[in-house]
Amino acid sequence: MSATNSTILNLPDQKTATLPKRNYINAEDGLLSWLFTGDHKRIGMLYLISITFFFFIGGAFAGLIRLELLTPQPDLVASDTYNKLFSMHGIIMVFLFLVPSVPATIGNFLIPIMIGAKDLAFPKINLLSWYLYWIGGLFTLTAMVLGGVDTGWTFTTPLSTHYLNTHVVTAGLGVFIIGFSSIFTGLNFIVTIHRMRAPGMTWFRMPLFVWSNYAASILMVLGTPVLAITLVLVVLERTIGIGVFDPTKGGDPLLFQHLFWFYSHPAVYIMILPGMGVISEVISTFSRKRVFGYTAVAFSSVAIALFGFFVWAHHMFIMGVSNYSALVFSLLTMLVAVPSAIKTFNWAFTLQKGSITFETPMLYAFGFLGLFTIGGMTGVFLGALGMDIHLTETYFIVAHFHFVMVGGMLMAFLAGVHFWWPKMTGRMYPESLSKLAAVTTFIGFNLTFLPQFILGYLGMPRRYHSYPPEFQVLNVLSTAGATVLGVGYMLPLLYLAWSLKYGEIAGNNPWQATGLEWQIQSPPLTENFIEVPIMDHEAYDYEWLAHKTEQEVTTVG
Amino acid sequence: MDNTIVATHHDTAAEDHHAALPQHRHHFETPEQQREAGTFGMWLFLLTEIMFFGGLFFAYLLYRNWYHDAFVVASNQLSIPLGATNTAVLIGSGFFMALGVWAAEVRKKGLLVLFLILTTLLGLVFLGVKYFEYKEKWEKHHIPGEHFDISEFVNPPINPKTGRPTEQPLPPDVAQKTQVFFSLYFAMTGMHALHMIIGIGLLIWLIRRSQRGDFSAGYVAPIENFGLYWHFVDIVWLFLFPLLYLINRHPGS
Amino acid sequence: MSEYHDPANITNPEHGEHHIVTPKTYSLVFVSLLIGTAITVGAAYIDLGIFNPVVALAIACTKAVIVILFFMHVFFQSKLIKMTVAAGFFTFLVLIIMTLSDYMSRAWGLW
Amino acid sequence: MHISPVLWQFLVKWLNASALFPREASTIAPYTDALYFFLLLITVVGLIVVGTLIFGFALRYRKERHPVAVPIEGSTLLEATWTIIPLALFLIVFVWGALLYFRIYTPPVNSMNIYVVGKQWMWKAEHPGGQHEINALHVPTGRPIQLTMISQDVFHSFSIPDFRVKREVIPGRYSTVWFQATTPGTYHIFCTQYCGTNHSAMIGEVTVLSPDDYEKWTRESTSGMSLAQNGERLFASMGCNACHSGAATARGPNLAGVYGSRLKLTSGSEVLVNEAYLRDAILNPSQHITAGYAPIMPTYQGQISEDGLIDLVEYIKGLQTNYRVQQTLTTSESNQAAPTTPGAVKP
Repeated sequence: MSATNSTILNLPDQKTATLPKRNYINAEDGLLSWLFTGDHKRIGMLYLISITFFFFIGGAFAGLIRLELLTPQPDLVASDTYNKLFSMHGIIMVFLFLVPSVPATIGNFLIPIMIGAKDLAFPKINLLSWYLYWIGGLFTLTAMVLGGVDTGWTFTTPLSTHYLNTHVVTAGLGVFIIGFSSIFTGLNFIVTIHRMRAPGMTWFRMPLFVWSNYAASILMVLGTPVLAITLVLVVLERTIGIGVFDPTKGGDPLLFQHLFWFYSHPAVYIMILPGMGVISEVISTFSRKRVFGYTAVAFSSVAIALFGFFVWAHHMFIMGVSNYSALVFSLLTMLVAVPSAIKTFNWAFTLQKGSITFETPMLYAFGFLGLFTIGGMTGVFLGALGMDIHLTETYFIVAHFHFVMVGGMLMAFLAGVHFWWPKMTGRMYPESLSKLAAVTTFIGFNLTFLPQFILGYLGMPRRYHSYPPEFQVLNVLSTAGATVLGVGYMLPLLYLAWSLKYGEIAGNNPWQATGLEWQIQSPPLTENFIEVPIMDHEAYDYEWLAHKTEQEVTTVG
Repeated sequence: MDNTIVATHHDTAAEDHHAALPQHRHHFETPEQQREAGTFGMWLFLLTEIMFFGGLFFAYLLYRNWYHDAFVVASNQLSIPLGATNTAVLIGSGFFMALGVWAAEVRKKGLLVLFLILTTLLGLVFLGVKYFEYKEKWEKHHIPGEHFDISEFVNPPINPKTGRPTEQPLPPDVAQKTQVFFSLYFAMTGMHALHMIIGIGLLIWLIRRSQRGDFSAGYVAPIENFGLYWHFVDIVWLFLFPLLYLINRHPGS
Repeated sequence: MSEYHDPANITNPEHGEHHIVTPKTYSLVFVSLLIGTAITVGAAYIDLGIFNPVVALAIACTKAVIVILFFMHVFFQSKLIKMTVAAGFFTFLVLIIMTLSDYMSRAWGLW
Repeated sequence: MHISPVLWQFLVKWLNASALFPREASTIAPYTDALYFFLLLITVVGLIVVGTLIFGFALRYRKERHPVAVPIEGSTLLEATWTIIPLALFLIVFVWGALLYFRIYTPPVNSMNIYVVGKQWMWKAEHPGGQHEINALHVPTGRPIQLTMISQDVFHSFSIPDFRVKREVIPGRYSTVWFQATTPGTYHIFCTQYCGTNHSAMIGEVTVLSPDDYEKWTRESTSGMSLAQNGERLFASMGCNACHSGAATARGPNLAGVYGSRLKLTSGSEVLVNEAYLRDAILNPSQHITAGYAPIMPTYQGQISEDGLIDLVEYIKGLQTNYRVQQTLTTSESNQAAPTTPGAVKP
């Protein structure tokens, strides 16, 4: 594919091009060299494979859920099986896919390169976090194989502590361990970003992807331990019967909700912030422009992280928190929505007077903008106290967080994977097939989740195995959409695997992007840079890039 | 590969006053950078520990206010001499740990090993005392769960000297809430003890490495960072002691 | 635009001088901590009304601050470390205050 | 394309039977819907604005038409615009939502109280007249109905979508919600908080009747004993009347007219006596000692079911004079029907 007018894709001559002889992939051979690697890029790839594995397990559960909901009657699976399906879907997707999705894969791979470092600050801890991820994952899988767990991903007490006979302890310990994996990833990022920046790489020269991961890392480090202690208390309550959350012993079950959501609300920002970083990179690159209002976008990430800690009780408006407290939390929720609105408009205005091309990552980014706008605005519905009463615990909320998490984060993740695929593997994915996948995903997604908003306003409760027949039409639409969505997700898996061997050689900088990662070979060397880079220009400086390319041409030619 | 950006720079690190250490990792430019990164990372880890115990402390704060009477009586079951001794033991352990860091800084191998061993011993003493405290609770059926027994709070034993109950008897509904206190007591001290056990495991590993002389040649980061962890565990206890043992020890109110 | 190379961020406010604390300082801290413990125990036996927990917590906080500043060297550390420590306690306060805002203003309950 | 008539008919019927918007069957529903439409409006407008910007820019500045990008750093004015306008809109939404919240969760004083007990996996409604219903609720139109709800086991959530009301049903604590139905008919009750295996079977139907039909239903379905009457029996059989006899020398405080009053407790605080207080005072008496009385009342935790507690609360609520309390006391003494409750103090 040569550079035509409608693309900025700039690949080397395929006849002569080869992958670099020495790179991080072939630096050492053998499975052990991967399992004991300290290289952030290899760990990123290990994570990528792992989360893909869990994504498809979680996705299979989602498929079964949608299949069951095709008819109003409980006919495909029994009630307890259905409950296990959505619980495992939630636990796997939230803790094993969404939380590590962008930070642990793309972030792991790119943050050191983007700031000009040779590796993360603590390579061994980075590897440890991958192992913790798998230990936690295996606990979760064990719980699944032994018969599943049916608490829902929220582990609500006293249901989870006293009224269920499933493998709550195993799954709880799994999530506990995965939590530490996420803590270590966040910790590593923060130290790296503070301590390992290349000369000249000031805070405001960092790519926005680094900023957003930094904000997410703060949330990981400060929020996750609260989840950990909460799960410890749940496990202790189940096993030896202490009474911290047990109303019959004098405990307050709402305390569990407070502590759980103290983590789990910031967790949604852990999930979405890195995705926002990806979108900033992609939109800038394909409109050949610096992100509109770089500082505002950077600070809005930090603002989201900060405010993210003050709004958790909006998950509990109808649960009997005090009215006054509900007021405060609702107000703060409205405030936290503003930085997201700022980001959206800044991205839109980045396009202004750009020179826009429509490669696959850009299509995903457009999808993200649309879906995230809907997801964000429906969040305002739920943050408004009186509206929340009718909408919460219905399919409206299901649709809302799928718009943000799947429509937002997964779109961003796929945008990022496509965008950096040439950097990670040195090869291009097939362009037309991937565009087809992007469009399929977008259509399938909307078909799946838009009907759920209507269902939610009709009052269909979430986590329902059977439902009144008048809701069937919308559910059928939703299931049909899920089928399309499933195809949309299978396609990248197949063609990306194909491209590993048969994809075109990408060269160093196929997108003509400005980030440091694009100035080195692809796939990169194990040590990333031959010599320590010196950052002597602002982020997203396309004039600098043009100037540099010109110089190269003159020196080489 | 294009090198315009990766312009050459002169590595001044080699001339730094620190000699190159074998423990220096290649991806750090200077040992100083490595050391600061390590300290910073350790502090971030301690932040997670603050929040980890933070959840427990909040639960304690809430229930102490709800069930103050039950908390007072249940707290009086704990032994102040043992608690105070343990506090002193732990402070002593922390003191030797701090001295250990100093010994490593001034590269005195013998002193370092000695101080680390003292730290470990005091840590073990703490756990030993804790064991006897737990054992007493076990015998009195004060461990929350199925076997929890409130009879001692409803009908306190009579003090043979005065002929009066040793403790204000509690109505049964209040006495039941002592279980919340003991739940928190075991959760908090249990988590603390778990941290101590992990710490002692690490200490033994550090002692062996110190004997090899790993930390008496200028590379002290593991000792220093472990010291941070050990002091943090001390700090948790500094709060646990007054909160759990000393709620209301003045008779007559 | 900084042209020179500053590998350890020496000119950076995040950088702190390396400082070796002497055994003398440690001993002072050790003794003051023991004294603090004694005062805590003593104060618990005096009826100060609602000030009992206040005094106990104040002493505990003082002791914790001493440990953090000297045993844990924060006194001699860079601004970054000081900020980090502060951030931890800040988040802890957020947890406490925001959750209490619910419990304290509930019509239900024992408050 | 040919579609078989059978299939066609099925499709038409199926689509006709399906719902797209919930019915507005309570006085609150229009208020909720108004906010909903306002929010929908700003969402759609916001989406159109963002969409127009993206597609407009994408078409106008695509590479074919605009080969060289013009660098723009940003614009404080524009950024301020899209900070302030969303913020203002969100604040309007906040105020509106808060007003609605207080409307939904503040029952009018003259509302009729019905108790609801949730347990895995059924709803039990108890009318003051003693009518009990499982997974069903009959209410009249035109009267505010307050539901006082409690769970026996885990969190449940009582939701009637067509009324736009929902509230968590919490173990160990009363929660309330109210509505005033406007249109006779039957509407869904859902448990919306995941509560275990048969969560989706914890459903029911609320039947709204005209006031006349409701009267008729009340008469026909009464069990003969009102809640208060049940409570009175329980009050006597548990021996409550022994202390709470209302006599000047009684060891327990006088309960007549206590509901709705403000009590001074030994702890010095003053509390409003409502359902929640009464329930709590039965279960945790020592923490609710009325000033001037000794803490001698035993706890009734684990001895009275939630239904029994509701009966007692309802009885104490309606207690205006102690005449009948003393009457039952004499009867129970003469009949030697000693209270069998452990710990209950015999006179």
